[in-house]
Amino acid sequence: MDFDVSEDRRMLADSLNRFLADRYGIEHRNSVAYDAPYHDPDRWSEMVELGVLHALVPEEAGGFGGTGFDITVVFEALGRALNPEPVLAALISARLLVAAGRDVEDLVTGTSRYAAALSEPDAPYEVEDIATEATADGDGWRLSGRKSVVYGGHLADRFLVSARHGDGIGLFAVNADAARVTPYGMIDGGGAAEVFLDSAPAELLMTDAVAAIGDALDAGALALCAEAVGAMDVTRDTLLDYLRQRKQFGRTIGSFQALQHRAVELAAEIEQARSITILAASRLGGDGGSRTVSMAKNLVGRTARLVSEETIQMHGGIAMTWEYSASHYAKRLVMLDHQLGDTDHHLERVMAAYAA
Amino acid sequence: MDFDVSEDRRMLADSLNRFLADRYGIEHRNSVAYDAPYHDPDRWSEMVELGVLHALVPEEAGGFGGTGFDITVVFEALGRALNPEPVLAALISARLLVAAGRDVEDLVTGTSRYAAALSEPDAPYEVEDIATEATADGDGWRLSGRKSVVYGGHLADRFLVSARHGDGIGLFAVNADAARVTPYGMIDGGGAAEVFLDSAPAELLMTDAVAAIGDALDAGALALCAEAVGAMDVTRDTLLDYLRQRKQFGRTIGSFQALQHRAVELAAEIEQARSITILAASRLGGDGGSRTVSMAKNLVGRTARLVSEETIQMHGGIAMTWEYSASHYAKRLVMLDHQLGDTDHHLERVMAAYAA
Amino acid sequence: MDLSFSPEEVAFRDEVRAFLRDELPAELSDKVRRGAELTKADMERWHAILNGRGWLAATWPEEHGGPGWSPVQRHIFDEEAALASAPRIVPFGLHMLGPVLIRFGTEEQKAQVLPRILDGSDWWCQGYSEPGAGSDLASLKARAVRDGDEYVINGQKTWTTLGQHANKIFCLLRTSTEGKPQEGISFVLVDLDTPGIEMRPIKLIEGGHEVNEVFFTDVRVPVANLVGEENKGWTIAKFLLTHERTNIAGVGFSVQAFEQLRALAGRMRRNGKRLIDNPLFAARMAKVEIDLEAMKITNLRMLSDARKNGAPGPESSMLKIKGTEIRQELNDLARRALGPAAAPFPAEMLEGNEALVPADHARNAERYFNNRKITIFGGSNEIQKNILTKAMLEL
Amino acid sequence: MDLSFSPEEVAFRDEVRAFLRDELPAELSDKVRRGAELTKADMERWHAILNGRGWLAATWPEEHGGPGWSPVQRHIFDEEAALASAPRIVPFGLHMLGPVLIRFGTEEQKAQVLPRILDGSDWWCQGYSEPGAGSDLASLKARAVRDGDEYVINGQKTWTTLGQHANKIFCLLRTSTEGKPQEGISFVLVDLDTPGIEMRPIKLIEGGHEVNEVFFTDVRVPVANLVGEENKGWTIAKFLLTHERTNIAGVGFSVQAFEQLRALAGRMRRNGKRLIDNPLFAARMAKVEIDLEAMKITNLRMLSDARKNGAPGPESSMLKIKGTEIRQELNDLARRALGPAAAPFPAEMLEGNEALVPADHARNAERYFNNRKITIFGGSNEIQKNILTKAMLEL
Repeated sequence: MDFDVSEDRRMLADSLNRFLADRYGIEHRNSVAYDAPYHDPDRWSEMVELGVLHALVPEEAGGFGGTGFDITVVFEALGRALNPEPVLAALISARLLVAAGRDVEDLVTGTSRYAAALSEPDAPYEVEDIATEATADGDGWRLSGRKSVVYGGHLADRFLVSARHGDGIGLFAVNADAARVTPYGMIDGGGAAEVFLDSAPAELLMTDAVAAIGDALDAGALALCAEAVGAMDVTRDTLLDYLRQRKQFGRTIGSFQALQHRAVELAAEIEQARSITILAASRLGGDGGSRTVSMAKNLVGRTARLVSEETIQMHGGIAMTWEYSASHYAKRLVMLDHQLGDTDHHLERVMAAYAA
Repeated sequence: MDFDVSEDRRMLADSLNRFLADRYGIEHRNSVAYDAPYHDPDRWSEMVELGVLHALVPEEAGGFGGTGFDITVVFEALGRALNPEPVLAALISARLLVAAGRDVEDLVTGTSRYAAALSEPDAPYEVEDIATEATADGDGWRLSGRKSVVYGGHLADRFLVSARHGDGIGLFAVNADAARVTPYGMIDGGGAAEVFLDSAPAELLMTDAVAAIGDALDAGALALCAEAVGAMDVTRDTLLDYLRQRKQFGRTIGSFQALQHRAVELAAEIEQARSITILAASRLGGDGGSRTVSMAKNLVGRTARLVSEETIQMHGGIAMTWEYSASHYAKRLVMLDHQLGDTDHHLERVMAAYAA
Repeated sequence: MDLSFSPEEVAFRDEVRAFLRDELPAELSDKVRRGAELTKADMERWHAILNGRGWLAATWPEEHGGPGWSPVQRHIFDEEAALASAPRIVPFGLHMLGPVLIRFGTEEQKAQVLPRILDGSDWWCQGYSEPGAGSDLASLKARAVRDGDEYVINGQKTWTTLGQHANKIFCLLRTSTEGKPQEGISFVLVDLDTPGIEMRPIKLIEGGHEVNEVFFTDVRVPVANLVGEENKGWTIAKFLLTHERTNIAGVGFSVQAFEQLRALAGRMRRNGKRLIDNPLFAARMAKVEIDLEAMKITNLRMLSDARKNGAPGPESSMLKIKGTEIRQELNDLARRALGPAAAPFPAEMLEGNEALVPADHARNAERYFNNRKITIFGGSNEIQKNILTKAMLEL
Repeated sequence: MDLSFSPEEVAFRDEVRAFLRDELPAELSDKVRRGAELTKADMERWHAILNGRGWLAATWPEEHGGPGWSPVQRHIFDEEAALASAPRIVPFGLHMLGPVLIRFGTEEQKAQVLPRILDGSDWWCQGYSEPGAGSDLASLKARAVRDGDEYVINGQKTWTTLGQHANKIFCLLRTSTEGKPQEGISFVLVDLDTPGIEMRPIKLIEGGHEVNEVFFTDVRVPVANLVGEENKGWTIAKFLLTHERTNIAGVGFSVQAFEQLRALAGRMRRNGKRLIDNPLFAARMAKVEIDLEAMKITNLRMLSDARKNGAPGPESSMLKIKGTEIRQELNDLARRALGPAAAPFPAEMLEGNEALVPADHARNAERYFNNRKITIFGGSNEIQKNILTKAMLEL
């Protein structure tokens, strides 16, 4: 048993953390995150050069990572810096493309930008219960339907779209210019898009894509857990600093026992969230991997809400302001639960094992 | 709008509280509650003379009460004193007998003792999903089945038993000597019994008893809520006294802010529990009465557990001991949730309205 | 024990309902339902309508232009107004300064200030908190130094809600540094047109502009603007904190939020079913519905006590704590119910051709974040717990 | 990062499993599974079996008769023992006094005391708490006054677990009233046969006899029974509180409790379905299963840190807090699962002709109440939070 991060991964984490601290600090982050196009092309290129995307793809597909721990190392760093760039879209897309036997060279080098368009208004977290329809059209296919809140969709050249055909759920590729794309910014920063498909020409990548989509969403959910752990560590440190420094009633507020106990409870829960994320990373793609990812997404979702709400409350008014960085961490920590399945969605996946 | 208790009810409450304080104090209570027959016949007669049972029955049936507020006044007093006598069995039985058009004179005067035998091992809280079967036998009926944890069953002369017949769920009366009755004591004091019916001769009271049983159980659940409110008031006062007096680290433990905040949260929740019990009492038997009782039983169940656990924790070791009265209140407050439907059972009844 | 309204109260409720049906402009109630931002003109319009009916200053005695309502009538009005999605009353002049002047002001101050609050001539805002004095108001530093028959004010105030609309501000200012910190504080009225005042917006977590900072540099106001005695402003501050405020439990807001949540959960879908049919979500909804039903009664019980005993006790702290917890839980559930659609910025969701969610739900995430304030502002819930502790443990 | 056990660790786990399969008497594991009370003879029997294998004193170094296990090996043993429903080790001699003597005792004390702990000749109990000194141990009053080469002991100790089985007690006693309260405390070994000692049972909330009060009246013990220096007992007390205790998170207990809960919820019925198919109940189970899965890793992470950094830090407080919360939640769910059948006194349920519930579940309500102690004893969770506060806020 060994809880140390491997040397390679530690080096990646160090250089990524350094890059983000130096070149993508919170002020720059906020200026990018809340204004169209919610993206800094130069910094993004630098991140790609650092190997952020290569780390998410296995060697045999041209990357140098792709395991659970590769994903968590990258996303923990992104979470610490609250980075708004579309790395999650790249992770999920790469995983889908590799499963479909496609080349991901253009993706990992940043030449093409993909976004996975899976979620729908009436099926926000579901893989199979979707309405988008695929119809064969000569050699190709045409898709009709609406994909909702597609993260990274505001920047994508190409969408990977799930749709039902006669025999189940398939995965298709659609060029961005074949769809009507309405981009928008998010309350917690970064961008996404609505994708309207009206008989859009599409290329079939996989006929039965349920397992591949499930695996890609597991990887995505794990990434979100790691992102949250990174953001929670920073948030806790901000809170503890504030408790040490802020004075009210002639004492530091950290000397009030009611706040002390709440702060240490919060810190203990963050350690639990870190632990379950480590476990999920170790099992990703293996036995019980999917259920463990759901465990992690549930516990992280619960903890992130607690950390967000308690951090604002214990700060008082200051953390309610845009100017104070903790407010942006708090938003991200809450809104993470709206991506790729919320705490209830994942709890139900964990409960499913009891029905047997 | 008027939140004052009426003069009549206040007088009953005063005399009952005084009687219980003087003649049924905690030491006497413990000596009765934990040893067979879990009953003090003399004190019981005095309670009956005070009008405890009359207050539970409407005038037209020979009592002088029977409304929601009559029930809460009596049971709040019983809860304050942690009284182990089978008043709840009398309430539910009286309500069933009145619904069946039977005379309750012998019940309210204490001449006969009834217990409602409704719960079963595989249907602990359910009215309809029962296994006990009734078969017609000449003019009468015979019942076979097992009724489980029948409160007051250790003392009953006669059982009111629910059983399925060809056309639904009926209510039957069975003499105690026609059943095999295994009495036992309860972890929170008082007694109950297993009732085994092996082709036991029975009298049919109602052919379709579902509504009447539902109403009687509503009355019973309301009574338990009021009992809990009484017990919680005493428990909170015990806790606050302890916080004021107990010293550790050279200060009263009530001066520690972490405990202060928990104590006031607990007090606020008790007020909420009192409020919902008042609301349920006002609606008992009327529009939305059943759903409101379920709201009350759920909230009281949640609160009672909180009060019990927090009281023990904030006391430390002393409230873990048999000798200290709060430990007995804590047990009763938790075990109340095991009677007549637990918090989940009642929450599901509240949720049922959303399905419409 | 009788939980029903008296015939007079029922009649009053019907009167309020009829008034709201007839007089509340649909443009305003639509905005409230959607959680959209109300303009200054919107708020002034609603105040004027209420003032026309004599119902604007619910907490004032009749001789000063109040309606002379009992606490139960006030409760009925608040609940009906919330159910009808009426705008809330801007409280600074009406529920805060008004009662203060009625209790502590000179006859001249009452005569000058109160009518202008009613008719909308003045919009008051509050200068209490400072960057270094939030929960601990007694440590405030902004000072007023006497110079002849003027005070010279220097310092900074913050969290001044809707200050951008105001032309007047009432302030707590330090007039003495001797004795206990509470002892040197005075309550002073200031005209925002006075030279030396600068108001700057504070952008809040969700992006809105609701509160402000106010900077005072050598601002001169007449000594006649002092309310009560010099150095006795703490008494007024405490009066305001424990004063029986209308609707501290926010029951009306919560009732409205619950109805909206129920509609939303009946519309959103998960796994091919309505969200409201999902047992985990429905269980949370049911729990908060139960808490809210209990809160309604707790609120009425405490109103009833207040009617009998005069001053409200520490119970108002209990109402604040539980009431805000319930509101925040409702905001949380509405946010969750939206799923991914909660995340896009509302303006962008609504302005696109296809709305992601119905307009009246678009702002649920915004509202969730904005309403984190309700457990912080106006005496944080921690401060309320300290107040309750003092009362309950007789410390 | 590698969460799997090394080949050596896997081999060790297999060895432990085989040992438990072959050597753990079924009568003992049955009792543990049922939550039945173990007799003194039961506990001694299991100690003797472990001692025969050299595995009894898991925390002792090899030279004193310990197995020389790494923290991970200890963890493996604890988890396997819990899964096999082995009795727990009585900790007072083995996990508390033993390590204290090894660290602070004289050679003579070690030679005299340690072998008798291993072979079961002595049963030690603990004299720490007093009626007026629970969480605040430093305020203890029971005193030892030097008289020649004897101490004369007077006072009272309480919460002495399993004292009814013991023939020896180690005590914290006041030997000086000068300086800070912590400074005048000494750690002294006492033979319970010494005249002047009376032990009285304390009946606990659920009716069991597990703890005792001990009264000392002019009890004379040799000064040679002092461990460490006079007036330096506080160092030893702190050593014990923060000493890396085996299994402070109680993961093994929780794993066992979860498996029992799962079986129970698969058997109990509500509304014609298995309780485990009820979404509200299943959701609670799933949450605690998740918390427990996380706890296992947290425990291993902190063991791994401890292996690297030597002394365990405040993390052991975290393990205590979360570990006990999880255990109590499991106890709560098992109690709820039983429904009305939880309420009859277990002895009566089992002795009747027809059991209400399977024997291994009868004691769930009892266990729930009894286990309220785990967040109180051994440094209450509040004390643990104070310890964590000091470490995290660097106070």
